[in-house]
Amino acid sequence: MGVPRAKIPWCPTIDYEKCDYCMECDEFCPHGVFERRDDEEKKLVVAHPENCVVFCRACGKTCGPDALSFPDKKETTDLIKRLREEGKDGG
Amino acid sequence: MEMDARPTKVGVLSCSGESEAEGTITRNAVRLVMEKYKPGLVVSLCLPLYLAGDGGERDFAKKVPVITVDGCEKSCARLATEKYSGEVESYLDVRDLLKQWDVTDKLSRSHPGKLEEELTERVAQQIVKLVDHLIEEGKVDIGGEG
Amino acid sequence: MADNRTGKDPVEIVVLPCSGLDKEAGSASREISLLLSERGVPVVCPVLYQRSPKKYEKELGAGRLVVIDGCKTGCASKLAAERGLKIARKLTVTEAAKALGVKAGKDPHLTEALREMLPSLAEELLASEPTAAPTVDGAETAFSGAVGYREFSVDKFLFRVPVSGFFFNENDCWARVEGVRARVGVSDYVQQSASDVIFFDPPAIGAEVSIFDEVGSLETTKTALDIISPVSGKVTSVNQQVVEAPELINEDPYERGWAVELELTDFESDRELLMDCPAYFDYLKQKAEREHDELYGG
Amino acid sequence: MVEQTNSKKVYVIPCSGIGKPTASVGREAVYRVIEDKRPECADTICLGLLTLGDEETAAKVRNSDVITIDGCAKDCASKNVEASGKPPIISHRVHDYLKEHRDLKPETVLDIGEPGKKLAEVIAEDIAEEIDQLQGKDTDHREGE
Repeated sequence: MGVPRAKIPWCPTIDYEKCDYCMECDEFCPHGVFERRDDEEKKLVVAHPENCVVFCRACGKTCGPDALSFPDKKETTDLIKRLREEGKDGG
Repeated sequence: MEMDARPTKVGVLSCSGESEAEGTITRNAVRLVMEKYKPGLVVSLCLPLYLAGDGGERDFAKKVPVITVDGCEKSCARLATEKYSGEVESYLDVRDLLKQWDVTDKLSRSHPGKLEEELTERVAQQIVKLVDHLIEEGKVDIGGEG
Repeated sequence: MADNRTGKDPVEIVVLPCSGLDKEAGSASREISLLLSERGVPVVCPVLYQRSPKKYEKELGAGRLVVIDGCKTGCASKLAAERGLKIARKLTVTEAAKALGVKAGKDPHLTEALREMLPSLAEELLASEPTAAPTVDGAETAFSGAVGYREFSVDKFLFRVPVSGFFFNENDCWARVEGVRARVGVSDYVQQSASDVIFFDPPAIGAEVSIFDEVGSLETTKTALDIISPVSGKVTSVNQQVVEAPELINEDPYERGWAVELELTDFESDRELLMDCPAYFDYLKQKAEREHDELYGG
Repeated sequence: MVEQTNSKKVYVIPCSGIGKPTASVGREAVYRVIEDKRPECADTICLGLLTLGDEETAAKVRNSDVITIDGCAKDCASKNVEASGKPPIISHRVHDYLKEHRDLKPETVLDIGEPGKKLAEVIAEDIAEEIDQLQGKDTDHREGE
């Protein structure tokens, strides 16, 4: 969208109070956003947020305990538009 | 079968074999190779889709080396490939293999048990051998895929 | 209500106005429906319709529904949506007035500036063909132009992308734009990687959507996914054929398999965040080559 | 009381898909019909053989009633049967059953799992009844035998 992906804060956030490590989201996501840490306290982490497709929330739908949340779409769109403006003037 | 850029995939076409027990073994063996032994390298093709499909199967089969695995002497997979796509690199006939392995028990097409699973595994190994042979002959480039 | 039906043969539409009594736009909505009734158009009283829907069954069944909302709250279109009515044409008085440089007032008094534009608005509703696909078979002149395609293949999978007229977001959803309207659907890549669609849960008609909001969701034999709208607008209709036979999305993802139609509200700025056909073709080619294992899910 | 039944065999043909679990369900349903439910009057053929134009197989299809069950919208089974000379008398799609039983999604190609097996059972029951109707057998009477 004309803005480097790294500048767009879009990825799932895991609520570890709710998450029961069913790993449905990791099995679902074809872009490898999640990574499993079997030996650590948090068994699942968002290791590659940059792989997450902006505005996609599909993994959230697979989450039974509803432990995945995302940034607000409207705010993200406005941020992208602002970054594009800056990109044009800052040039 | 020389090609401009070396292909990075091998097409494996199994017969559909719905009416024969060897068909079930053939289909499962090809699926096993694709999912477990050579993921990303072996692409399974589907015979009736040759006709009913949008041409994607036929065009693909022309661009890559194809191995056919048939369940019986009718050799549908091999004949179809020769008819619709072109030369077959190598082929297997599972009924023939079972004879070589002196398998005489009655096999089930619908409820594959321990014996059928064992035979599926052995057929899968045979397919892997043929694929490795293609790699050794340099007919397929697995450099990129890894 | 004047009963002198004019000589003009009654145009087969039926009008459902909002009955807003608090603002000028509501009064204008009522006034337009009176003008239409003088031309033989049956008018559905929204309050009576709420209490006894049976009363208007005949009219609503016969004509194509025209909804007049005074303002963006859209009570009339919400009522129609709740009753599952198919809206053929919609007018929002505050929007129409704004387009003509008039600002509708805060109190119900009808100013001269607004009153004098009402006949032309009524005329427009009578004359123009419906904005949305009026019937199930979608015999709709818009969006019926032939679509040319470019193709590329990855392994045995063939991917098609239209040559022009479509805009895409990175979620592989498209918007086909014609004038102030757009149809939204999913690309050939989605229907191949998600596999066969077995359910399409449509959005509510009349729903306000901004770019990247969800407009309905799909369930396939493999997964479930949302249709992420590449454009902002208001949902004017939903493809009933796809609701009944979702596999249409697999068979013809860009044309007969369209999912939702919207009346655009902000396309100029939406456009900046979208890819046109050539850009999406390149984007998809890289994506398909990178993620083709996903196509083999079993 | 012997009924006048048309005892000709009915061929029940699944698609040969090996890429989709729904195709495996179609096959499972066909095996349940021709091995468990109506073994004496139903059988199947290899779709590949038919696709290749094998005369013996084509003759079987032409001279009997055929029911197909396809695993996806490409409809390879019904298309290939039709291409051999006579369209199937009844054609099913696993999807239509999935729409009625949203919870019975098959798991994988190699193992459709419990939900897949239940779905295959539902399809097999329907096809068994259709065979009885095609053969002029009154299903209630048939259960009573």
